[in-house]
Amino acid sequence: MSSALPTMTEDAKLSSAQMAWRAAQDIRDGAYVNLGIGFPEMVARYQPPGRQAIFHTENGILDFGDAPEPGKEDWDLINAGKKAVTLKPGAAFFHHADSFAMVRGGHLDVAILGALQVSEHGDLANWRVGSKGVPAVGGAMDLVHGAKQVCVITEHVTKTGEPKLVEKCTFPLTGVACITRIYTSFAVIDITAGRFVLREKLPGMSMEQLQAQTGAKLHIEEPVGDLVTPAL
Amino acid sequence: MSSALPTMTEDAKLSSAQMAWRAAQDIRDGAYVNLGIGFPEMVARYQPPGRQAIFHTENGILDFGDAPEPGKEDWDLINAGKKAVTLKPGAAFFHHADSFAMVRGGHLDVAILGALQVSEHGDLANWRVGSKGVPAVGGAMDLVHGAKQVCVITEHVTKTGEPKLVEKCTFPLTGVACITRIYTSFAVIDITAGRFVLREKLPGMSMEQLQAQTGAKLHIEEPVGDLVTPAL
Amino acid sequence: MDKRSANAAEAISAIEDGAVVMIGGFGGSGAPIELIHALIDKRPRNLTVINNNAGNGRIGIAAMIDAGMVAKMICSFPKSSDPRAFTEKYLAGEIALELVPQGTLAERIRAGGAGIPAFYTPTAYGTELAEGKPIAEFDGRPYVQERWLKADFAIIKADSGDTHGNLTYNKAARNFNPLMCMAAARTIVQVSRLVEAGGIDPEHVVTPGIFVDRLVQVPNPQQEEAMIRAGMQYEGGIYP
Amino acid sequence: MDKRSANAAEAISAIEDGAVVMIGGFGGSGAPIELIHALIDKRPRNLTVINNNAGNGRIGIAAMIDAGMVAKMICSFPKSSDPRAFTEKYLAGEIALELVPQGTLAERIRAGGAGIPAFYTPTAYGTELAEGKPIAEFDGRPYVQERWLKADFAIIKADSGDTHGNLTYNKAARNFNPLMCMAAARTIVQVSRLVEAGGIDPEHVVTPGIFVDRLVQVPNPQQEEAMIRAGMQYEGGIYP
Repeated sequence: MSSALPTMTEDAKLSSAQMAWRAAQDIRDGAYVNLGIGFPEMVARYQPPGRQAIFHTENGILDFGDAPEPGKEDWDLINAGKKAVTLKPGAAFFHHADSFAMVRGGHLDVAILGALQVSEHGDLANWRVGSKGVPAVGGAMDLVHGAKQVCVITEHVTKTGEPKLVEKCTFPLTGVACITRIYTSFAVIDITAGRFVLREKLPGMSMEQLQAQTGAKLHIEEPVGDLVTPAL
Repeated sequence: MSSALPTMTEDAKLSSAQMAWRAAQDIRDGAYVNLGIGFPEMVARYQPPGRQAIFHTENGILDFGDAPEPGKEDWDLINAGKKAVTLKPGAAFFHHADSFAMVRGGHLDVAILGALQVSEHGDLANWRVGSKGVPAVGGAMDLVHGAKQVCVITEHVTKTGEPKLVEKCTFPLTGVACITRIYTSFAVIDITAGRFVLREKLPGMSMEQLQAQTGAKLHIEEPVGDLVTPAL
Repeated sequence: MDKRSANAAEAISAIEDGAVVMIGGFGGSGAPIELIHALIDKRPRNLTVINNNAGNGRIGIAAMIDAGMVAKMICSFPKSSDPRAFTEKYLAGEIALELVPQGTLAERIRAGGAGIPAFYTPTAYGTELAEGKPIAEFDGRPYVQERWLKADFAIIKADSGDTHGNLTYNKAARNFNPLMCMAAARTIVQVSRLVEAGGIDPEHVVTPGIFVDRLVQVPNPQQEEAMIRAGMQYEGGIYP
Repeated sequence: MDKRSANAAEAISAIEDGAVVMIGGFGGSGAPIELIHALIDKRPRNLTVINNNAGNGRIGIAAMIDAGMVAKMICSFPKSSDPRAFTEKYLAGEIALELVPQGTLAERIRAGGAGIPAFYTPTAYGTELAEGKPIAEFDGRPYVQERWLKADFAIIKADSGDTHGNLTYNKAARNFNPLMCMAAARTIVQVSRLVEAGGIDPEHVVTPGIFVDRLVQVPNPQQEEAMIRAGMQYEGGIYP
């Protein structure tokens, strides 16, 4: 959209940790949660005091915990990102078919994934930029189906300033009409009836500035909250 | 077929135990075997010395053994016929979906079932006589698919002398083209290419007598053996 | 995270008229007798019950049927040593029956839990139990299309359970219980031993807690087959 | 009943050119390194390999690819910390790839083991990975039809095994191993501890012996991730 508006300064967006913090605030105590490999994994660090989510990993663990101390890794105790983890009391092991039964069968409360693009219809593209190189999909196409809520956590725009929230994804799709909430570096946005509905935005950012960096129309249904996080 | 031939005397057929003995001779050491509820269960008693089959029961046990002493029953340790059993070393428990994965997935070497009728095409009817009363099927329709060999063990004729081996079943079917071998009170018969092929018969019974009590043509491909068993 | 209920009555309190309820057990093993009897005390009606069988004697599912709570049974083998309760109602046309081959029943329940809306099986091809179902050929062999089975509630008997809902079972009492835990919107479990989280080895968990919503400890549970053999009957929570 | 093989070379001896081989493991956990390296020593060619990944570094499946044994990979994630072996051959058009979403891969293997020739899943609907596959609607939602996956052989890593083939696994090294045991015509397993029948509690068996054909004890098995981090490479059975 318009590029004539003033550019945001580097400070005027959430850090990755702040986005993760914001996403973590919506996870209720006792929720079963799958965090996508990489940046979404940070969400686990910011659970509010008194709440304890149970984390699922595709390769067959429920209720794993933090990384062990360096040098204490057990490489048979890893998550889907192949990182060493630890167990919490109440953990369980299971095979891959049971693990994806949990995913596909609607047993997870929340899945939080990274994104290349999200469309206003809730389509997600997050596995491949184009048709070159070696394709690799992992569990992404399964995770977008089944969890009661499938969220995205992402920079609002690409490094070159292109919108990641778009009318229609141009990258290969991961899933159709699967995303219901997006946590970005600028805003919290729900997807309802094929529309981006703005829930929260950075207080220092105007509606015009936000819309200018968004590839599809932002709708407002109720007063937009301030997206405020601790310094992280 | 003809009823003018001399009637067999009561002695001139195998007892249930003798049929079970004959069926047991074909089970190799280490075979995984499911025995249908009721009369086929007797097969387990007559394994030849030195051979040890592993018995599967639909309700989730591999390698169960004989009934416990009266009064020593554990009613959580039962077979599909709801009879109390014991475990052998090397036994395993599993749930019903895994149990029928073993059945349907072709992992059993042999299933031996009872029959109301078997057709020359290998169709089996063994779950219901007509359309009256309460129907109940259990695992019979699953067991006829998947086992590498599905056999029937049955009286050759009904109590009123009607053939149980027929051109076409008149009772409701359990499965189509699923039976490959039949152990009867008179004979051992294979089903090959939609034909009954006689392998063994009681030595005292003529071909004509046997054919007269069989509802479809018996074929002979190679010399017919004598069906001889111990007194049981 | 603590899924404990104070007692069986509280555990089953959300089950209302018209619910579809999976009940664990096979024959006399694995039936959650105390939860079933608590449900009879509450007496919701017009239930659809999914179980391998259709009750035995005058306890458990048979007592539910006698109490007029069951509109439909989905099962593979509605016969038992004393099937009077179901047989009478069925022959009088007062209870509906969906008869399903046992392995197909197990797989349909597992599919419901695993988010698989339909699958193909060789079972029942060419029989009256496949009538009206789509048929397809794969690699030259015909198969029957079967749909998933789900339920509003599952009521389950386990052996040990921890506060997260992780479960183990006792011998062949495992049977349909782990599958039904997966396939119900809400799964209610009675356990003989309720332990803290961490009290079950993660390698030995049979049902992970994600499939369980509520647990109640019933320390010395009744065993259905033993009750039948003792001639017990349900009379409002008391076993004479 | 004794399924023991004397050594890894004997255990894999039946695997010939052109075989379809499932290999257990996910990333660096659960890979049967010793069996894979014994297979490289035998060097059958034109293999189709089914694994979640496509090898890492210069050991295991990556070493099989380097040895020119693999014609096709069926996997969900052919990337790793050092995916050179697969990447080079793939970009040169010397190895075929069937890319399958991870949950669909698991379910297809399970279906192969369970005698389910096809099933429907929501996964991949509307994406390029569903292109050409039958689509059907159930309860108003679209699903993709997927076929079972079977193999001629599975090579598997377990923790304990008894002479009947009953198996347990170590932590997340369980992953695809129990499914692949079910889906192969012949399943060959390396175990850290081989015990007599009865040495594993029947309640704790993860893979019942019916799914296992051969076992070999490898008392202190290599762990793939640890080998990668140590920079090890396969050189004819010797790890420098």
